[in-house]
Amino acid sequence: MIEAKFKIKRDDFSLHADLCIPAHDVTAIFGPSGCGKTTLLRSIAGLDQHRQGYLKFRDSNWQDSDNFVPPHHRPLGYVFQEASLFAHLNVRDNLNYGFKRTPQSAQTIKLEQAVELLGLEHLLTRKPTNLSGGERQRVAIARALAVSPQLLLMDEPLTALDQTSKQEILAYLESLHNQLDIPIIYVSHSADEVARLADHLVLLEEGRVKASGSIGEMLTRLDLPLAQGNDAEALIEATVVEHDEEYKLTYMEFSGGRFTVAHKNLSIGKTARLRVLARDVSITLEHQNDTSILNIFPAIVEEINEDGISQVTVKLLVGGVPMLSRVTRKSASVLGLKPGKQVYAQAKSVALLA
Amino acid sequence: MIEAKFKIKRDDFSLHADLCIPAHDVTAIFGPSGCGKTTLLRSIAGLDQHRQGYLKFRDSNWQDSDNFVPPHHRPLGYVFQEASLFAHLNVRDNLNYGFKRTPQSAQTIKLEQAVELLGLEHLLTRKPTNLSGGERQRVAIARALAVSPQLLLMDEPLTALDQTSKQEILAYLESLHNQLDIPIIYVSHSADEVARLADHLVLLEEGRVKASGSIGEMLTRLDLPLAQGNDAEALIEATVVEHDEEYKLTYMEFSGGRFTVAHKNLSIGKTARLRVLARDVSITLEHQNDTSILNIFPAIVEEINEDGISQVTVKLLVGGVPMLSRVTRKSASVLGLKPGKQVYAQAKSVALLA
Amino acid sequence: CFILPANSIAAEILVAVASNFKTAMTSVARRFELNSDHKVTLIFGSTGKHYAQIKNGAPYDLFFAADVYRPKLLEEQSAAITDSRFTYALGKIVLWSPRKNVIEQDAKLLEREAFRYLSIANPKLAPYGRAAKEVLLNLKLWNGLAKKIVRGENIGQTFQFVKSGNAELGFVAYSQIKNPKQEIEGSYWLIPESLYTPIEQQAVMIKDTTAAGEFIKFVKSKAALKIIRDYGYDTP
Amino acid sequence: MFSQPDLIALAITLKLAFITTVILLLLGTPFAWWLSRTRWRYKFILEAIVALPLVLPPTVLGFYLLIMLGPNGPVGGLMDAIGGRPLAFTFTGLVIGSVIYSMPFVVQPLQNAFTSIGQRPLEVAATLRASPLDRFFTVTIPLARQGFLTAAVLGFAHTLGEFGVVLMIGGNIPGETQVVSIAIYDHVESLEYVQAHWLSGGLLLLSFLMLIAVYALNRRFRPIQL
Amino acid sequence: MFSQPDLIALAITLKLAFITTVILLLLGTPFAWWLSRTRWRYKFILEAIVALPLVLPPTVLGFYLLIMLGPNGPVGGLMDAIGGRPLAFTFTGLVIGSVIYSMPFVVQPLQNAFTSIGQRPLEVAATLRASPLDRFFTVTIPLARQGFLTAAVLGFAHTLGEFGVVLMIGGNIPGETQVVSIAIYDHVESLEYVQAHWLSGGLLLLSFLMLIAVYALNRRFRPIQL
Ligand SMILES: Nc1ncnc2c1ncn2[C@@H]1O[C@H](COP(=O)(O)OP(=O)(O)OP(=O)(O)O)[C@@H](O)[C@H]1O
Ligand SMILES: Nc1ncnc2c1ncn2[C@@H]1O[C@H](COP(=O)(O)OP(=O)(O)OP(=O)(O)O)[C@@H](O)[C@H]1O
Ligand SMILES: [Mg+2]
Ligand SMILES: [Mg+2]
Repeated sequence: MIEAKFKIKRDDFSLHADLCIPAHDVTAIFGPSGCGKTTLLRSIAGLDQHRQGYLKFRDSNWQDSDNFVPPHHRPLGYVFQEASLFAHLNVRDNLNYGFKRTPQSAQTIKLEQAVELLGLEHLLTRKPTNLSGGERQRVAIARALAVSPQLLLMDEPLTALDQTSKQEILAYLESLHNQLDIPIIYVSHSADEVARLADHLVLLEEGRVKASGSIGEMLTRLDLPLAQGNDAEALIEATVVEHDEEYKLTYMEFSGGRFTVAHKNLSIGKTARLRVLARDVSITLEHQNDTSILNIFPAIVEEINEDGISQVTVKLLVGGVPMLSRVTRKSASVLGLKPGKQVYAQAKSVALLA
Repeated sequence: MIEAKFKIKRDDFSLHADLCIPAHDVTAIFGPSGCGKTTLLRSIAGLDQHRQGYLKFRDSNWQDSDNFVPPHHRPLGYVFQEASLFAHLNVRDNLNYGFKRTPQSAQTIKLEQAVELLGLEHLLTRKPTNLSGGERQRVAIARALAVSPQLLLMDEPLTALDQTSKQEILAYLESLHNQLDIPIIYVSHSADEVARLADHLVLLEEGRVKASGSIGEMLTRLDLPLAQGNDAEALIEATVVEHDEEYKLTYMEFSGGRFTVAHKNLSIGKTARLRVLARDVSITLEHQNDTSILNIFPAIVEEINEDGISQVTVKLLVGGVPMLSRVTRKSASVLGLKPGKQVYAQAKSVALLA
Repeated sequence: CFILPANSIAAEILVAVASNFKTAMTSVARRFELNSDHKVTLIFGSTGKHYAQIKNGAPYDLFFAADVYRPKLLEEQSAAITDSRFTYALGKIVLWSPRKNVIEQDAKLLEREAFRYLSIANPKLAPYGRAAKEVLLNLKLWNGLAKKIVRGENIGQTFQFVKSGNAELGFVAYSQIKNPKQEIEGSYWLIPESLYTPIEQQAVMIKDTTAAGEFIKFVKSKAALKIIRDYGYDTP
Repeated sequence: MFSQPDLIALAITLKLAFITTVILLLLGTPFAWWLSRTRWRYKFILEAIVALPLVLPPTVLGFYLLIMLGPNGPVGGLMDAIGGRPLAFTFTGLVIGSVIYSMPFVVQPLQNAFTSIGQRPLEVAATLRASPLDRFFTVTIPLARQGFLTAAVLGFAHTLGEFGVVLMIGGNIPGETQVVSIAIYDHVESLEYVQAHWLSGGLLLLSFLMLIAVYALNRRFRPIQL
Repeated sequence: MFSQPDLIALAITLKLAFITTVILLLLGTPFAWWLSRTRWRYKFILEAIVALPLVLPPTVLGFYLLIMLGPNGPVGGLMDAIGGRPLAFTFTGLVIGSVIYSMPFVVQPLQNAFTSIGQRPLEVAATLRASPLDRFFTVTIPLARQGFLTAAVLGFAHTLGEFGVVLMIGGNIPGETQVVSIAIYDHVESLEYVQAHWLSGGLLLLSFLMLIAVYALNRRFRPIQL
């Protein structure tokens, strides 16, 4: 567990964070601009010292009323919101700065691998001023990884990157997280990134924790802003049961049925996370054929949230697992949707997050 | 027209830009990290002076072999990739810096309005160091707008902002663009933002213009990376024909049929842009009923691009208008899709961009 | 001013004076001004500096040097009025310590070398230094004491070395310890004139003005000579 | 306590230090700016030359200035030719000497301050319609405030205490070129220790109060953090 | 051309300037660092005090140092009490005097350089496992390079030309405390202008070459742009 309690007062802002997050998960911090995400990360890193706080990482007390572990003794890696590279060092020396200071026995992350995966090989001798925005950001990520942290704090680390790089880096981070059991606290405004990476989600609002919980639960809670609007989504854990080598598909089962998704090289029996966007889920009364949609499940309407003027979010239970669907109010009315009604959920596209 | 020709050589990078973009449009510059987007914007602003170049903005020559209009005489606004606020001035004075230097007769943008729409009222007396990342970015946008530019250059201006703010700011920019006829050159990695805002798209790759054209055309060209991958989409111009006040819906017609979209307050007869994501479009052989999907159109398969291992992108013509659909290879095969085949396109969700 | 002497209008003269002669000259000038309508402005400094300045156009009317050499040089170079040179004072040196009962009336103390530092003025620059060196040479102590000698750039600094206690004793100008209004501090040995050639301080006229001439006349007067002697100098 | 000439010397000194500082800032600012921006290969030669006046003992520097400014020197000759008054032994001469001698204390801190601002704020200002001069006054100068403060303080204080150069080319003429440093020196030389202490103490106190005022004022504007 | 004593004086001068600069940097760096980071309300008082030695004419400052170092002064008394050798007229004494006199030229540029670095690079370094001392050496010092250069150049050059203080507390002992500035001064005073010219010229040339070397070397590391 990572337990954090901070009270920070500024002129017109105060942070009252009281958090308890799993020590082996990726935790996403989500919230509007200026809600205190950076402030929270800084406090966890120990950069804002003279503040009332309590912080425990796994078994170690990092901060309480009479104890303060200074930042350089906390085994963490921090990717700042701005790249903040050392202006006097070239890229290689920036990367080596922390690497050299990490005892060999503690080196779990291979610097060369990070450099390769972040596409930095050809930049190693450049000075930071001669890099593009995205290049700087990638160097900053590699630099934080080079200390082989036991906790990774990332403040909007991928904002300046294109989709392809983003996906690659996310995959790399995920593999690091899985292989090395490094918890990550990840600030992001991108629902994509959060869904992809996070197990746990903390919702901040004006310096207070509005909600905190596992990602699956948080995403489908109709009372939270996440389940409202166009980016609402559900995450469903499912087990790999079969691969279709011809069409390059993978079949995955969960309590509500069987998903067909794009092929991923996962061994049979493994569980992985599927992302189903609410706006990708349509509702029919009958099971339909001759459609390109492959993922069709019988479902029960659990709750309907009239959060938009023309659209509603429908929470469905598919074999007991929550799934969201966003349809027009007209459709909801035409189809006569109401809690308890039996329908079919058609998921147009499903992303396998692994 | 904005005509730009630049030749810039650096140690391991060279920009050979030869561009001609409409002077009344929003042009998006798209391309991977390090491809030269910022360099291009800087050259247009005249910040990198001693370079071989030619630049014409509407009727004025900004740069040629024997003429160089210095940046401060170019009527443009520039939002830098990093906020770059003046550290010695508070927010208000940052905003006023350019405002004061704009003759009253040239002031077309209301500073108070910008401040309000960007949510900066409560920050006016703060120093930039006491702002959060997103707050800084918003100030930078307002500051660039405060000079009432005739050309707006924006280098990834919304990266540090949450979805809600992003949408609001995009709407504001759009209204400025429409009302004041300010062309915008907009660098972004976000397909969302580009689709929302851009009329014209320039694709950069390693310092060269790979393609340039109207957004509708560019998005559905299967030979470009945009139509590949999960974010492929089509933009369709349609005309408002009716509003449904009860269900808060708007009906819009185009040559291929009638779209039902969430209600927007647009007058009948007005045209607007609809965004249809490829992954939201499913294909059926028969017209289906009892579905929550409202937008169903007869279509002809034009081309199939096998760009993924398990998925394919299908280019459909709906009344002659291109629309993309992304389906599994299995579905394509089961449904027997091939060029020329008559099918039905079901668009699960359609966004009205206005 | 009520009545002006027929032959002179009130004028101001600039007089460059060697620093060591400051107190005496101030007194002399003040007395002169009492009896005259002229105003005397005194400019103190090292003789070497004054020489360089005069050579480069300094607006001084009179130059009271600390030695004979520089006035003579100016005269030879026609930078001063020919034949205006005269000796206005003869300096005397003393071996001095600010503490009582330290200095004896002979050279025994110097011979015993029972001190860490002996302060003298730089023999190369200051006539008092030259005199001190002569004394030590005559006493055959110069070489033996070489390591113990600290040198002030001028006689004022030499005095400060001793006065501040950093050097226990030193050869200073008699005029520095003798003041008509005060008793002499500490103990001293007035060096016999047989041990050094007298320190002749000469003055020269740079600009031949009436006022300057009147001032020179006054300096040579009995009243002025008395003042000069009161401050520890001999007069010619 | 303070004699009339001492007070006059103090007034002259303050006037000299003030004028010198103003001139130093006026000359040093564009020069330091140029040094901080130029890509000229050989600018390091100029940087070295700026520091050179420091290397000579002030009196010796003063001696050479005296020769230059004197009627037989190049500058003096020039002044003569154009019918001007020679500069040695005048207040103007003092100002010239002090300016030359204190130049490095002004140029170097300013150059550092300008360099550390970087290009970006000026680029931003350019896109906000500010002309180069406008940028310089509204961006460069405020951002280099700390450097200006250091330059002004070092320049002013150094001129207050300046002595050798002034003694040489000023000629120590009361009411015209006798500054307080020389007055103190004279007191010390002529063993008027009490006056020397008073004058030194007064000068120190006055300077201390001025410096305190300057730094306290500076503190009110919070330092710019990066 | 150069007499034996002149050459010895030159050697002593270089030694003095070198040692003084090193000591100034060693003392000035932590002090300037502290000044740049502390939030102490009254630090402006200290900032003012640092600049004060400049205000007094060097000879007068030397005069007070002489009194302080003398057996009746506080420092001299202390030295006496602990059985040490008095410091006046020794090389050590010269070093002390020069250090005090040149302190502002070192502290101020360093303080400015440290201030303009800001907190961020140090915070980053902390998250990369660097201890405070480590950070100071590997981040602060390299980023403040320009400030160190200025501090060292001003400190060194000023000590070379320093004269008044050294004259006062040095006692002009050949081979021990006679530095080249005094030697030149002596030549000028005793009208040995030719030797004065040679020695001044030599000192200037030597300093010029050293400064050129320093600045050229500095140029090789490109200035850090922000
Ligand atoms: N000052 C510089 N000196 C040398 N090379 C530079 C400099 N600035 C940028 N580059 C290089 O030029 C190329 C283009 O840089 P530019 O900043 O235009 O990229 P970009 O398209 O804006 O990338 P990003 O999306 O990461 O911001 C990159 O390869 C970069 O490394
Ligand atoms: N140094 C500071 N002094 C005073 N207030 C500050 C300071 N830094 C940030 N703030 C304020 O504290 C609040 C929280 O800032 P923080 O940087 O933690 O926000 P954030 O959630 O990271 O926002 P963003 O997504 O925009 O980066 C904001 O209202 C901000 O204006
Ligand atoms: Mg933040
Ligand atoms: Mg860029």
